[in-house]
Amino acid sequence: MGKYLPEISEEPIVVEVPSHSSFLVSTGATGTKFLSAIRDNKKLTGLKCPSCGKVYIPPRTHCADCFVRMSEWIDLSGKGTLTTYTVVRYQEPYMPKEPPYAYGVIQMDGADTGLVHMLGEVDLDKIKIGMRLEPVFKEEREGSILDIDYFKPSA
Amino acid sequence: MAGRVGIVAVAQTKFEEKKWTQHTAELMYDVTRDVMGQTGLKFEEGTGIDCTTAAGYDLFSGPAGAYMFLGYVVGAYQRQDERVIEDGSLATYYGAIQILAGHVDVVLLVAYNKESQVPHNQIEWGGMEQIYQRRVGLEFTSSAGLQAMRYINKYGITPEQVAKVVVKSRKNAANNPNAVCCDSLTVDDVLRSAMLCDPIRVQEAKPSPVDGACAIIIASEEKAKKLTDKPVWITGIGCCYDHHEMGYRDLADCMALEKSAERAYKMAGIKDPMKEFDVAEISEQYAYQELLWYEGLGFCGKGEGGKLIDSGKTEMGGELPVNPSGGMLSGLPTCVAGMQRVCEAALQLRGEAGDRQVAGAKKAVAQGVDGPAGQLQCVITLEN
Amino acid sequence: MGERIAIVGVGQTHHKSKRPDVTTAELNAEAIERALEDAGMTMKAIDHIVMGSFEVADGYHIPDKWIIPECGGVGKSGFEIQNVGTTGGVLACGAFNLAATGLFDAVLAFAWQKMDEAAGAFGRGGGGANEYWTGQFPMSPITNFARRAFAYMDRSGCTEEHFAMVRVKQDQCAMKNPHAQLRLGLTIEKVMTDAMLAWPIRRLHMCPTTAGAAAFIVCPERTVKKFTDKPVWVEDWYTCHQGGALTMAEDPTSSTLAHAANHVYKKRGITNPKKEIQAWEVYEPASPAELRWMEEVGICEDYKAWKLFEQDKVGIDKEIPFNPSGGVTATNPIGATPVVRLVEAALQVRGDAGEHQIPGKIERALATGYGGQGENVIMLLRKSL
Amino acid sequence: MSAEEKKEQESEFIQFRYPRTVMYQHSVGYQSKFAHALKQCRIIATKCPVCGRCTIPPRIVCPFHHVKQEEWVDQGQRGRLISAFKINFPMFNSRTGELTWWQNPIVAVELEGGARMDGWCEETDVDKLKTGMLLEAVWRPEEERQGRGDDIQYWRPVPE
Repeated sequence: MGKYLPEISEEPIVVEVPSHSSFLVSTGATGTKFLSAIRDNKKLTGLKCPSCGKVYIPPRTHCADCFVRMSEWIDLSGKGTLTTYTVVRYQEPYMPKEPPYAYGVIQMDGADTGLVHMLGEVDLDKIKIGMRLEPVFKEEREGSILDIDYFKPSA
Repeated sequence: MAGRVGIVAVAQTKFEEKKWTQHTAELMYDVTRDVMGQTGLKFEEGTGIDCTTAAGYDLFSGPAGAYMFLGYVVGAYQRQDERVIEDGSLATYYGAIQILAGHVDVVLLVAYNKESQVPHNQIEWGGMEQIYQRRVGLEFTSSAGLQAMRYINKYGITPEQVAKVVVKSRKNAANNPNAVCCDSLTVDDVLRSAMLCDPIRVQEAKPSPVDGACAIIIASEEKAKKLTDKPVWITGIGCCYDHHEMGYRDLADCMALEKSAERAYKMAGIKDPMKEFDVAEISEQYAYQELLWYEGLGFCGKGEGGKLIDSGKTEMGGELPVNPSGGMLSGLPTCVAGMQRVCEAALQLRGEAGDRQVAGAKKAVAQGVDGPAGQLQCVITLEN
Repeated sequence: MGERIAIVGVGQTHHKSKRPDVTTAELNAEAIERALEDAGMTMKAIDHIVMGSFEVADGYHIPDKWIIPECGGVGKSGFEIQNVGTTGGVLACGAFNLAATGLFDAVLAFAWQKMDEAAGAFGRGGGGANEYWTGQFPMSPITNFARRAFAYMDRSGCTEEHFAMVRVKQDQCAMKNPHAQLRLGLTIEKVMTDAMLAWPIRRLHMCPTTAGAAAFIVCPERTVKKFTDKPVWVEDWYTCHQGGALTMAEDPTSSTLAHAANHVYKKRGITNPKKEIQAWEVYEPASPAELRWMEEVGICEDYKAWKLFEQDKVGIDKEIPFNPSGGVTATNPIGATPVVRLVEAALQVRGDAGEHQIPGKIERALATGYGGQGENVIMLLRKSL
Repeated sequence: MSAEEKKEQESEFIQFRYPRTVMYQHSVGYQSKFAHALKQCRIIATKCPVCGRCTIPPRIVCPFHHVKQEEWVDQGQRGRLISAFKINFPMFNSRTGELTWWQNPIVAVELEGGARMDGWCEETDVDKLKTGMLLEAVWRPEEERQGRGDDIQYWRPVPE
């Protein structure tokens, strides 16, 4: 015992180890209500803070400024104005569309916040901040934010 | 502030694209040994290092509870040990808090990351809000794209101004032996590089992957004076969260950084950051962020970041050199970056920054960032 | 030392195995709402936040980022602390440190785990440093405690029945705690015939998977009076980690708990913990662990704790009030569990624990956090300073 | 569709899953020598120059003394059983993404060289395993050995 072993290689190696996981996400009562309205009625809704009056989309249970529970649902038209965008030109396995495609933050009419989504039916070079947008819904909807296929320029 | 907290030793590895011959533990060991050697401290409560505070992302390191299997390398064996799962600047922040609380006197801070071990975009995608943002495929890079577009459009920042940041960074990095990218570039070179995520070009993003680690030993005022002739004092600390959802905030403003800076400056008694600081080390993962962070740190007014880089005041030899080390654009791993900023600032104040030294630097500011589009900010002010 | 600090408000969710009605962020908001209400303050009074969960079990990378807006943290200082199962304990120490600096008026700490979303997280096995080595073995808390229990039986001479006694005592306590997840009305027979996971650990011996969150608010002395007339003073805190070195330990049943407890006792001049501490909330992930932990915190000699159960000395209104809330085998939202311990200990000190209140005056209470293969956190609370 | 997934879909609240496979590329670094040794059917461990403890998997420093461990020591092929347990339930295997049943008990073995390690045991009846019993390493055939922990197929109880 205690023998020194010079003959074993010390060449550094790199090992590949896959890690599989499958995590569940609960959308909760608030998320479910919002997503069901999209799925069932193609309707976008927001939540209004009883204290400061701010309307949130996507909705959340507590106002981020006042930390009070919100319960007043506001129907939104779904139309909005583009406040910023980006064009994704690299590819990753989790992307919902084939790049290049565009993300935009859409300031929703009747709400105080914007919604992040993809842009479609528009030339990637012709996207302009300030342009008016409206949602295009998928035919088959399952209760997900991806039930909105993308936002397109509205007439 | 109850007493002062002093930095008594700093160490960093050379930052490289892929340190494939070294285990994460080896990186941590190298920097730990280095700072322990500088101070002669051992892991002994009361007389040596009281506590370790690490910054590291478990999902970058591997399976469940990765740090649990790395802690012993930095002496966390049957001893006090804490870990923030944030950028390294927040580990520094928390280390200072522990000393100010009077609970410990000497803290070893370590930040480590081997980005090369995982597809980092995929991990960062898991850091997005789950129902609305992650679902549409948004992650940190595309979030930065949204912020950049909003910022340049709101304030009329030109592509040349953004490109100048990269040119400056690479030029400075040439003086930094630890940097990854130090090739000399022109504004045209940057603007000719491919688009990554409009309006961010490949050259305007932090090189990735990068591997490395850094360590700092901080101590209470009394102990710091005993441990070194050249203590660097932490005079102010501040951090702040912003909204996560891209649509909830005006991306062209950096409220979180403004508030962090306000908190740190108030503690340190800084009134005119541009005049009072001699050097700044900030965390710009993308070139546009350096301009935006100028504004947040109060180096210039809102929307004037572009003008500030044009003025040359933030170049080496200017009024307030920013990132003499080359910053994140010259190649730093996320998570390590914030602590490395503090290391660099401390080296400047000790006059040990070698070729990248800003002559006679007395006051410095370091800034760290974590989360998408600069959501969590941390500012640390230093003085020698 | 820095400023003296006190807990002014505590809150926790009603722990359940599944909470599909809330997102992880909303789950936290529930606990925070309760803590704020308990302290009689609003979110405006909070100026620093510290939070955490065992994120690999959640499957998120840096989840504080998207949880913070729901929890009122926008514009506030804060950061996330994480260290496997001790997360809640380490972040509680973080909150204590923050408050003790005197730089902040009120510090909010919260922790969570939504285990219903993390199916199979623990099969991930292995460790970062040893990825190509232990990854092949299905290591989990269950196997970890099977190993400990195996060695404990070997050394102490206790039998499986004693483990069942511990479990029944925990259940009796949990029955009185409205926040506990498992309230089963167990008998020794029921425990002894339950499914065997890994000898000698039966399913009922192991902590359940829980969706839950817990929060508390801690203030420096100068602001304490503003919020409460029943402060719970934090006497001391200490984290002690050993970095996955269980296989190296001479005694495989031991953890760092004895080391941590002795450190705090020495510092605080506690010579007879059994007498000087009147309430215990100790993180026992499996019922056999409770026996060993009782020895490690100094209630009795090594390998003798099972005799206390034989003599029926452990229980809410008995000689040794150990885990009056029902402990971790009744409720285990991993990252939040040490905070739940702290919350329960604080309620005991205040005398607000309701049905599971320990009779008599509680001057001191001890809460701990446990994680990984022997990481521990000690939190010592007092009624008066 | 598993019963579990069915239940998720029937919930009144919307839930969905993020299946994810991440490929980790771990640099083994200083532990590489240990892996190369396994391929040669040898078990080696790092040894602390201060306390003489041997560690498997190899550690860069001794946790107790925080000194660099540069000496490698052969641990032999036999060891004594410290603890054993059998897992009687399926566990999620992150390497395959599936629930897996393991038939063999896991044993902790103290090797002749002093280091301790985990391994599978050939004997599937846990009642027959006693602390202190002698075990011997049974190796996989050369073509199957990858320099990983399970190159040792299992530990076989051997008579004294």
